[in-house]
Parts: sequence; structure tokens; C-alpha cells
Amino acid sequence: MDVEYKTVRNTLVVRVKGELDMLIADKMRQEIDRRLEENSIKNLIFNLEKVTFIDSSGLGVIIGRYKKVSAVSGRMFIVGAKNPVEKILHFSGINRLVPMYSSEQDIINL
Amino acid sequence: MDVEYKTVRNTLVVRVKGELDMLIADKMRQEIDRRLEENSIKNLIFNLEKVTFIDSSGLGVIIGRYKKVSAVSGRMFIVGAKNPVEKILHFSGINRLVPMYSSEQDIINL
Amino acid sequence: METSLKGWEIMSIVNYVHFEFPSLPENVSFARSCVGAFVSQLNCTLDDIEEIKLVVSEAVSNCIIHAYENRSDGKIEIIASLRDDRSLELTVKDYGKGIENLEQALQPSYSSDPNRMGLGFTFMKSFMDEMDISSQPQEGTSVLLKRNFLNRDRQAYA
Amino acid sequence: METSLKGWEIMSIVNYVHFEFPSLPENVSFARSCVGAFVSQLNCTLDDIEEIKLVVSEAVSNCIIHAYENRSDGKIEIIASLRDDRSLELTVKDYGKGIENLEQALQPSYSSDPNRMGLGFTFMKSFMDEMDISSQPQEGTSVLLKRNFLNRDRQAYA
Ligand SMILES: Nc1ncnc2c1ncn2[C@@H]1O[C@H](COP(=O)(O)OP(=O)(O)O)[C@@H](O)[C@H]1O
Ligand SMILES: Nc1ncnc2c1ncn2[C@@H]1O[C@H](COP(=O)(O)OP(=O)(O)O)[C@@H](O)[C@H]1O
Repeated sequence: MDVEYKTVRNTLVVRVKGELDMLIADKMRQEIDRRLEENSIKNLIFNLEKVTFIDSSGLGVIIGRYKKVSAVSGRMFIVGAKNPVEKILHFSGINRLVPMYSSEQDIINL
Repeated sequence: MDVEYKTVRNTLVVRVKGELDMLIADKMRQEIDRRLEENSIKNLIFNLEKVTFIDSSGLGVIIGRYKKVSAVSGRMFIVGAKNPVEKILHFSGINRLVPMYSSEQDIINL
Repeated sequence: METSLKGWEIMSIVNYVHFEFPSLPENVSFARSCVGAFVSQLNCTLDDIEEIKLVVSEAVSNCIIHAYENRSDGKIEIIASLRDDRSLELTVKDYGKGIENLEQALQPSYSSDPNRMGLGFTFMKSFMDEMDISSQPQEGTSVLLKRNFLNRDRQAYA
Repeated sequence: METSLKGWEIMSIVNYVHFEFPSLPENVSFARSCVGAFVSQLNCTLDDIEEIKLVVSEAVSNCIIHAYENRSDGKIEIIASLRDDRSLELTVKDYGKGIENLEQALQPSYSSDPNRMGLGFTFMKSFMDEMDISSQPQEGTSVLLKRNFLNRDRQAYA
């Protein structure tokens, strides 16, 4: 599992690769929260294009970050989720809270 | 695991797909021997292009058929073996008995 | 079939596997791969296998996070069995702290951990046909999950 | 780490898995996938994993074919453990007919079955650093295999 973090102006882009389960959820949560606070970042993009599996530990990181970002009136996006990840995101209802796009480019073009 | 049998003149082509282990070795051996006898076929081509795994049960079928075909002065070829299958074939020394080619086309062009 | 699974209708079990491993986070992925490989014998769909993997991931994560409170020296057991009616029976067992209030634990969105979503049991219930939990404080928890892959007319992702 | 592996240097084991399953031909593939998934934790090469899968395939096939003579009601056990020196210890155990003449069984190209090549033990020996077999007629056979993935300067495919 690899996680890549990139800051573009006041937006943090998190690109995840592999299986998003409890093995990396805690570390990812801490890392994102540290970056959000240190750099007073408002918006968050989760790029899940290369995620092959997600469970409730992974969902927890995403939903928890959505709450955090919303609390400071930031915006959050999920990008590139494919099955089986996309199905689980829909099943959890997170797609009703967080806009989902196919690529990072789609958000830049908004 | 799929096995496809095709007879071209006096040559039997066996195209295997998947993992060549004990689960299919016995059935494959019986099937090949039946076809060799019934149709008085002399030559045998094993197309292993789509084989992802082979162990001594699979090798046994190939080496045993080589002995059978050689006994009636037939010829045998192995085609399309890739790693890890190719490595195991080399390790077993079978490549010193049976010519190995990359594709069925290579044999037809001989 | 000679098995160590007592009290089952032994005759109808066509295959089983019993695993035991320690409560290490890397074993969550290992466990779901193995159960996935086991279930693939049923020739079910890839979607079915993904759902079973999710269920295993939830159950095993719960053993590590809740039962053993992230200690890595706990023992986790999984028993998976396939029956001739194409059903899967899965037991995930720990010897950890147990569940005091099972009713509360089963409520959707309830979690004893503020960083978690309380979705584990919801997922297990949603993707399986039956779920049965037995737990004893200080002794451990056993989660029994069943699913039939034939005549299944359930909208898992409704 | 609390384990059921007695007599081991428990301290150095970083992870283990214990499996038990019946002697069905479809479990050969299942067993090698699972051990492969387990070993992949070592971050070793794909070639290393393929070699371990081959070894598991040989050992488990022997249990089914020789120990249980193709009956499907035998019990097979695998214990895999990883140590902190990046070594793998693998035990494959059956409760089948046992090996009468071990010296003969270990000879390259010896097989008691005319349709087989007698390559199983040769492969296990070639791809592992150590092999140790204990067998008792009518009681069963246990094959212990070890391999270190560090400082390994062996030409497996020489
Ligand atoms: N194996 C277990 N041992 C002890 N407690 C458990 C176990 N599994 C679940 N629980 C309890 O049940 C609650 C709900 O579990 P679950 O629905 O999986 O959500 P989550 O894992 O997000 O907390 C947990 O927060 C925990 O208190
Ligand atoms: N688990 C086992 N139980 C009983 N006999 C065995 C077992 N494993 C191997 N043997 C005996 O040892 C011989 C050599 O085994 P092996 O080298 O694997 O070759 P093969 O499987 O091709 O016969 C077998 O033919 C069999 O007689």
C-alpha cells in the first residue's frame, strides 16, 4: 500500500494505491489530519483510482475527513473509484455527501 | 482449468489454460492417451501459452507422453511456455528432450 | 468427512478449511485472500468473492481492534466450509475481551471507538444471509456467518 | 506470541498461520495460493513466491496421492511461520499411510506410482534450504521445509 500526498494551493490531494484496510487506515488518518492542520488546507481530494479493496476501516478515514473538512467549510471530492471500491462507497451512502468524479482532471475543469 | 484438443492430420495439439497440477493431470493423461490410440496419431504439440503454474504432476503428463510418442517414432513439441512454467521445464531438463517454441506458427513454419 | 467441526451435519460438507493466525494487522489482508481463494471453488461471481472478502475483513479487523485492542499476540481462528447446496458457512473466532452489550454493538453506526464508523456488523449482515454472534466477556467472541450462492435474489447493493 | 507451536524459539516468530483442510485435489491450488499470500509479506521476489508455491503443491499433492491414496477424507495440516531473520519454516503434515523406506523415497526419480516422475522431493529440496521428513507407517508423515530469503546466493534454476 502506497499513499502519495500532494498540496495544490489550499487543496490536499491524497492518492492511494492497493488495499485500503486497517493496516494503513490509522496512519493515513493521522497523516492527513497533520497536513490539514499544518498547512491550513481547506479542500481534500481522495484519488482512489488504484485502490483495489476498501472496507469500513478505509471508509472511516474518508467519512471522518469529510466531517473535518466540512466543519471548516472546505470541500471534498472522491476521484477514480472503480469496482469493487465504487460499489462499497455507494453502499455506505458516502456518494450522497461527497461528489465522485472519474479523474482529477474533471475537478480542475469544474 | 480448460484443455482444448485439436487434431491436425497425424498431430494432436493440446492447448492448456490455467494451473497444471494434480487436479487435472490424471484426466488430461487419460484423454491424451485415448486420442493418441484411437486416431493413430504420431505427433504431439503441448501449447502451454496460457498455463500459469506447473508442478511435478503436470510435468509427469508431459514427460510420460514424450516417452509414449517417442516409442512410436513420433515427434513432440512444447509451445509458448512462459515463466514460471518455462523455468520449471528447464529445471526438470525436459527442454533437452523436447524442442520448445514460442508459438504453434513456429512449428508449422519448420 | 473427518473433521474437527463438532455438531455439524458432517455429511453435507464438501470442503472445509480451518485457519489459525495471530492478531497482526497484515493478517487481515491475508485472511481475506485465503477465504476468497477458498470460496472461488464455488464458481461464484467475482462480485460474490469481493463481498465475502469484505465480510472477512470486517470480522478479522474487529478481532484485532476490539477483541485484542491492537495487541498482536491474540489468536484468531477462521473456519470456512462449503456444503453441497452451494452454501458457505464462516466462523471467525477470537479469545479476546468479548462484547458486554451485544444489542448495542449490533446497532448500525454504533462503535466503541470514536475513530470508527460502526459499519462492520452492518456490512457482515448485509452481505451474508445469516449472522449469529456468541460472546462472553473476557472469554471471546465467535461470529457465525452463512450465505447461499444458489437461488439468491438479494440486492446486495440496493 | 501465544502459539500452539511447541518447542519453537517462540520469540523470533513474527507471524504464523496454521491451516487444516481435507485431502481434496482442489485444495492443492488453494493451499499454494494461501501460502503464497502469506509469504508475500516478506516482500520477496515473485520468483521466490512461485518457488514456494511449487514446493507447497508438491508436498500437499503427496499427502493426497500417496498418504491418503486419493481418498478425500484425510486431514492435511500446514504450519507456516516467518521469523525475524526473514526465514520461512513450513510444515506439511498428514495422518496417512506413512513412508516405509524413506531412503528409497528420497532418491531422485523414485516413485511408488508408475504414472509419476518421483520429482516431488527433488523439487522441495532444490527450492528450499533445508528439508526434514519424519514418517511412521500407518501414522503419517510430516515434512519440514526451511528457507531463508536473506543472503541467499543459490542458483535455483542453474
Ligand atoms: N470481536 C469483537 N470483540 C469485542 N468487541 C467487538 C468485537 N466485534 C465488535 N465489537 C464491538 O461491537 C462494536 C460494533 O462493531 P462494528 O459494527 O464492527 O463497528 P466498528 O468496528 O466500526 O466499531 C465495536 O465498536 C465493538 O465495541
Ligand atoms: N506424504 C506421503 N505419504 C506417504 N508416502 C509418500 C508421501 N510423500 C512421498 N511419499 C513416497 O515417496 C515417493 C517419492 O515422492 P516424490 O519424490 O514426491 O515423487 P512422486 O510424488 O512423483 O512419487 C512417493 O512415490 C511415495 O511412495
